[in-house]
Amino acid sequence: MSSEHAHHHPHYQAHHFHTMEQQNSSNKLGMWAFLVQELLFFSGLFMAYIATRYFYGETFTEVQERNLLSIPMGFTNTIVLLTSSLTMALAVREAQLIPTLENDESKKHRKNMMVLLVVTAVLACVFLVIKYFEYSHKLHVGTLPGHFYNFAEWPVYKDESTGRILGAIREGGIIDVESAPHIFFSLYFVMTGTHGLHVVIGVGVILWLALRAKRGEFNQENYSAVENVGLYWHLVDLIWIFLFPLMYLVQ
Amino acid sequence: MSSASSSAEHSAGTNYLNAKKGIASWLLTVDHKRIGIMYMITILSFFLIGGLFAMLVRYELLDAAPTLTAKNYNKAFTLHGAIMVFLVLVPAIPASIGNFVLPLMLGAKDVAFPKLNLLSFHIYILGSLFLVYTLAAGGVDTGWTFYTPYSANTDTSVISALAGAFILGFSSILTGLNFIATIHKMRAPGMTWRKLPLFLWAIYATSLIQILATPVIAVTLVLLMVERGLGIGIFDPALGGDPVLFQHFFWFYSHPVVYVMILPAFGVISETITINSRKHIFGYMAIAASSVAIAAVGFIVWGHHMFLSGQSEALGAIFSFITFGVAVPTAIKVCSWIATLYKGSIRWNTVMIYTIAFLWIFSIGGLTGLPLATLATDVHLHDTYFVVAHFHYTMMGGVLFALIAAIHHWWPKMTGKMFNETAGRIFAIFAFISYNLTFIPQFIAGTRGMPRRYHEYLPQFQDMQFLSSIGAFAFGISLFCVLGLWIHSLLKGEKAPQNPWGGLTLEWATATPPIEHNFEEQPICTSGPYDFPEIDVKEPMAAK
Amino acid sequence: MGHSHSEPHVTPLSIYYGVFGTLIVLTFITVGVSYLGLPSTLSVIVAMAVASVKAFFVANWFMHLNHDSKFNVYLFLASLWFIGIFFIFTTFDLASRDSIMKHSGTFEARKANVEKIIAPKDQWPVASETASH
Amino acid sequence: MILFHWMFDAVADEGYLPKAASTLASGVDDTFMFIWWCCVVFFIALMGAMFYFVVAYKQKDENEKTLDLKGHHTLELVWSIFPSFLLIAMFVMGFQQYVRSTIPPAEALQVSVIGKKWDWTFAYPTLGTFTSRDLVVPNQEPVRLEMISQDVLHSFFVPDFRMKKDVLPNRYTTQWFETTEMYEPQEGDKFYSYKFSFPDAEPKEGSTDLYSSAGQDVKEAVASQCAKEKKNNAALECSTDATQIKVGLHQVFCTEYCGDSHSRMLAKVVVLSPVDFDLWVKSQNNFDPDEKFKGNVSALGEYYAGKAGCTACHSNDGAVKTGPTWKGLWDADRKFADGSTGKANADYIRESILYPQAKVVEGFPAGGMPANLHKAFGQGKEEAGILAIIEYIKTLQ
Repeated sequence: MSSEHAHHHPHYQAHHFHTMEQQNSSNKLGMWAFLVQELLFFSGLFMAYIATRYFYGETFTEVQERNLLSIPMGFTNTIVLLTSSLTMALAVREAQLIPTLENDESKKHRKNMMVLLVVTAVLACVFLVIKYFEYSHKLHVGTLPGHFYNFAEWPVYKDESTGRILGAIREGGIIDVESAPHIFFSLYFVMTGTHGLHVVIGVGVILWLALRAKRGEFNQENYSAVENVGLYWHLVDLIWIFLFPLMYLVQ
Repeated sequence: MSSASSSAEHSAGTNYLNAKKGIASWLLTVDHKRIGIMYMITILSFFLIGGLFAMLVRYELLDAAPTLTAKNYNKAFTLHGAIMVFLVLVPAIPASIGNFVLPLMLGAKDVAFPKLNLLSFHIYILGSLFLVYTLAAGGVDTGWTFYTPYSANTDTSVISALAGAFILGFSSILTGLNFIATIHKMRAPGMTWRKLPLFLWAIYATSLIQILATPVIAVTLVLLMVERGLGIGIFDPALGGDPVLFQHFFWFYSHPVVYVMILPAFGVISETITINSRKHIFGYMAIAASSVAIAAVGFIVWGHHMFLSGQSEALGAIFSFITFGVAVPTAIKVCSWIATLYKGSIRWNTVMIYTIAFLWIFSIGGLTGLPLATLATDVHLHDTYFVVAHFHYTMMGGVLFALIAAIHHWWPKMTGKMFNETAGRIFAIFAFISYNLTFIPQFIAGTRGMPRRYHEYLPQFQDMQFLSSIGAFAFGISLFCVLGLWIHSLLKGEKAPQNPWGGLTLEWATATPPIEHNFEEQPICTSGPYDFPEIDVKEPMAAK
Repeated sequence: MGHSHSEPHVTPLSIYYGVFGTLIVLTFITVGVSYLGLPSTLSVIVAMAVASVKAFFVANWFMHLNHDSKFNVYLFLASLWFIGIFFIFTTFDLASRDSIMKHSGTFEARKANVEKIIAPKDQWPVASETASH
Repeated sequence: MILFHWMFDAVADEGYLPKAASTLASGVDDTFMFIWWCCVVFFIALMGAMFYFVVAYKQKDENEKTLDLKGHHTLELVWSIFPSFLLIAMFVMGFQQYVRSTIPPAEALQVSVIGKKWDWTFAYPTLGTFTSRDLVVPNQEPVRLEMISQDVLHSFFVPDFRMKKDVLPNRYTTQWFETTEMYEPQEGDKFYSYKFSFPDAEPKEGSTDLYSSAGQDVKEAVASQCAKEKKNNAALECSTDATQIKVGLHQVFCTEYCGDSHSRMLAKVVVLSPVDFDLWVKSQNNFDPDEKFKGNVSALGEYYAGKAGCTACHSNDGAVKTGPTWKGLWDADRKFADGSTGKANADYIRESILYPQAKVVEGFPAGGMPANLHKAFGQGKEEAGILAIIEYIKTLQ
């Protein structure tokens, strides 16, 4: 990274970097540092999950028995997200193949990359649409977070005078303090909601990449934007890989 | 240390301050030096606001009988805490001094991501606006710790405060990852990790904590906001949540964050103590390593804030044991600094006085941590004024005196002006004495069992609280004197030479004030940061 | 630090498709297992094991950690390490809270709250409709 | 550094820590003093070296030579290893004391502590159905506290016993202590207030406001019970004169921030000799306020006001606490949060006791007052208690 041997500075190289290699590796390092904080952020949600599971383990089993979350929808979403991850990876690969000096080959690869990016964005939208159907169904039956939970088949007892929720109501009006569906659905909405938000942001940046590619940007020595968005997108996928079984599958 | 110094003179005309004109050229600059200056001004003004709340609190406690209403007092100490922690102490040294000095020390043109750097400043401003709004909206009375269930149910404007802290967290995260990338990728040729100035080692350790711990407080605050909004019942026992779980979430960040505050201070002291005793730092690797060690161990001691919170007694014992582990690297640092003075040529200038003051204050802060880390004695001292005094000695005293030392140290480089040495020394001593007068009585009051966050107290604590308040007012005045010193220097100060203290780190190798892109040509790092010419290398007793 | 014009390492397509295939298969496995109705803990262990394998595949090939600079790998592992600390210590607390002090159990107090409370009839659970989806 | 001198003095004459009044305290104090002196020694050593170097090696001329010293491994090892031994010693001492304080003796007397904004209530499930507003305990017998909060986090702190523990809303927490002596702080005591409440909360003459009297009510209860007992057992070792009854008094603080009146969430520990304690228990079990305050309804009302905890939030002297003061309340015009107005007549006061949220006075927090406080008056005494309180309020003009 020394500046002794002078060489041309391409327009996309920032003034404070000596070489593209330095710029790209810095960008990638910065992105990984960002992914680290993303992981730690989600770890809080997973810790909340562990704690709730520790206190109200029965509830999670009961949710499965009552089949309150649609496994088919969750499964489809998983497949969709994995596929989008593949297309994203392939898009990055295409970017890596674009030669620095413009020619037919560079155009070809850039076009492939754009297509793959758009496909990724579309798949992400499919994921969101399916999520929308899941949410609206829960809104309909009333399996909502905390105070708003009002699911008739599995009601919880609210103490009007103090606003406390004491536990689920069993047959004969017995109150079961160790059953807390309202907290389960708090977790469900907070975790999938946060993840969904990341998907929405992902769609945005991926389309932004496609736009830049259309403007003829990116080549094999200047593709760290694509690579970093790729990393981000894979992380979103990574989170879902854990979220899906924890929410939809385990007893 | 560098070959670039020759080039300093002929560019003396233009520098980063006068290169561009107009307010926009500041608010939209990507120049790390200007961003650092803007951070410093904002942080100092918020320190003023937080300080005013502190004065309000001390005024209330002058006398046992209440003058403010309970609610106003509770809001005062909450805002004092929240502003000081989230707006002042966390960004104090990394964002202001760090931003200005780090690339210069590395011999780089800028940080790795200049735009991101500006963005994190704007995020900081946005977050601070939320806290200002909280002020306008009647304040918040939860204490800066936001413990549930109180914070989930009180009728003050908690949400805006939480949102503010949440946003500020991201400012700190982005600064952290920016510095990590910069230190890894932008070091000048020849600057190996072993030639890295210790200030940068400290900033490096700090940045690691920032990206690893801050996201957890972010998610905690989000969950708490949702708790208030939807009543999700994860932290609120009324809905089946667990308040102790919240404390785990909170302290997993909020203990490491005290190292985000203090580690850069350590770094500053390592620089000022060597440069003013014209001597190589004692045990370079030990100090560098202990920074990283403190950062790492600091992550597994958070439970010592919760010995009495109803967490598992067994876990409390484990946390207590690990906590003592942090004492060792800290002791190593202090001993090494003092050993650095041995047979040096020590200047008695303003910066050095602040450095000595720091060592005194931090030693007290560190040592009083021991009875708090010990289970049985913490049972008695927890949540009393002993704790208040302890964390003011470490967090506030340590950080503030190091920050002032750093500002004086790099003042000529930042402004191109010198300040009045005599006045500087007098104010330094004034600040030091009044500071101790403020907090030593609190140790005594606390040991006698005065709980914290009391807006009125029993007669037997009267004398200690009175002394403390007097000290606090004096300390406030002394800080205004320091501010006056700086303003005077800006208006009347004589022009600063390129390298007033004879420093060897690269920031002294460029013009004063630095030019826009820091260096005329890429400096090459040839020797270590502390190989001062005065060192008599033929001296028989050498290293090891 | 290679030369500035060094071509990036391009992973062959076959590997991407191979990884993708594995991920899909593993997804089928984990869903399949959930229909076996394993006991609670076991089902969690299996699900997490499968998920971890999938995560490894994604991180190693899709995220190119296998050809990335060492420090990025360390960063990734460090994040996992600290998440581990967070989880282990906190869970240890949850699990060992009422082990020393009698009566500090999680539910006694809440049970005491609901003693003698009988929910009014109109709040009792209604008969389940057929499958909710 | 006069202050430091002062601190050492304080240590010398045992005033630096509060009185050690429980069996656990002495052990804790030893640990504390061990750590304290370690700190003092290290501090003096470090600062001494620092100041010596700073003075001895003050720069004399610009380019004087300095020692070429990059480090010294043995030295570094010494100051890394040596302190660790002391640290481990500290941990072990602290841990032993902590274990002792954590595991209560099986035979300990069980007392339930109920914390709520902003006062403490103590119940004696094994001795009867009565509750007390101060923690009355027998001397030199282990007492186990089972603590629960009704609203937010509180923390039960008795400095003289070196004990403290958070009080949670969703779980019982437990701590225990055993007193060593009966110590009643007197006026002029060096580090103690003989007052157990705030300067503006002085008890009125002959007040039965349990909140601020220095155990007076307990002494009276014991004395009167003693008189009763002596009738059929003259040999009983007890005094019928309240002033002759010896008690120990210790301050209780709340140390977990819990809102507006956090600093007023105080109580006392009243230590009685085992004999007197039994008498007190008897007096509480068959305590009949109607008999005690025969013919003085307003005094009865004041008693109920203390028992139900009204006085924690409503002053009787015009001071504004969490709730409106009762001074001059009777028949006054009230302005409510919803803009409506009304007169403070009997109906209004009764409604405010039964349904506090029905009419909230302007400028005071809604939901600040718990409902059904009249239950505290005792079975079948609710209405009588309300009437008594109304009479009491009438007298506060």
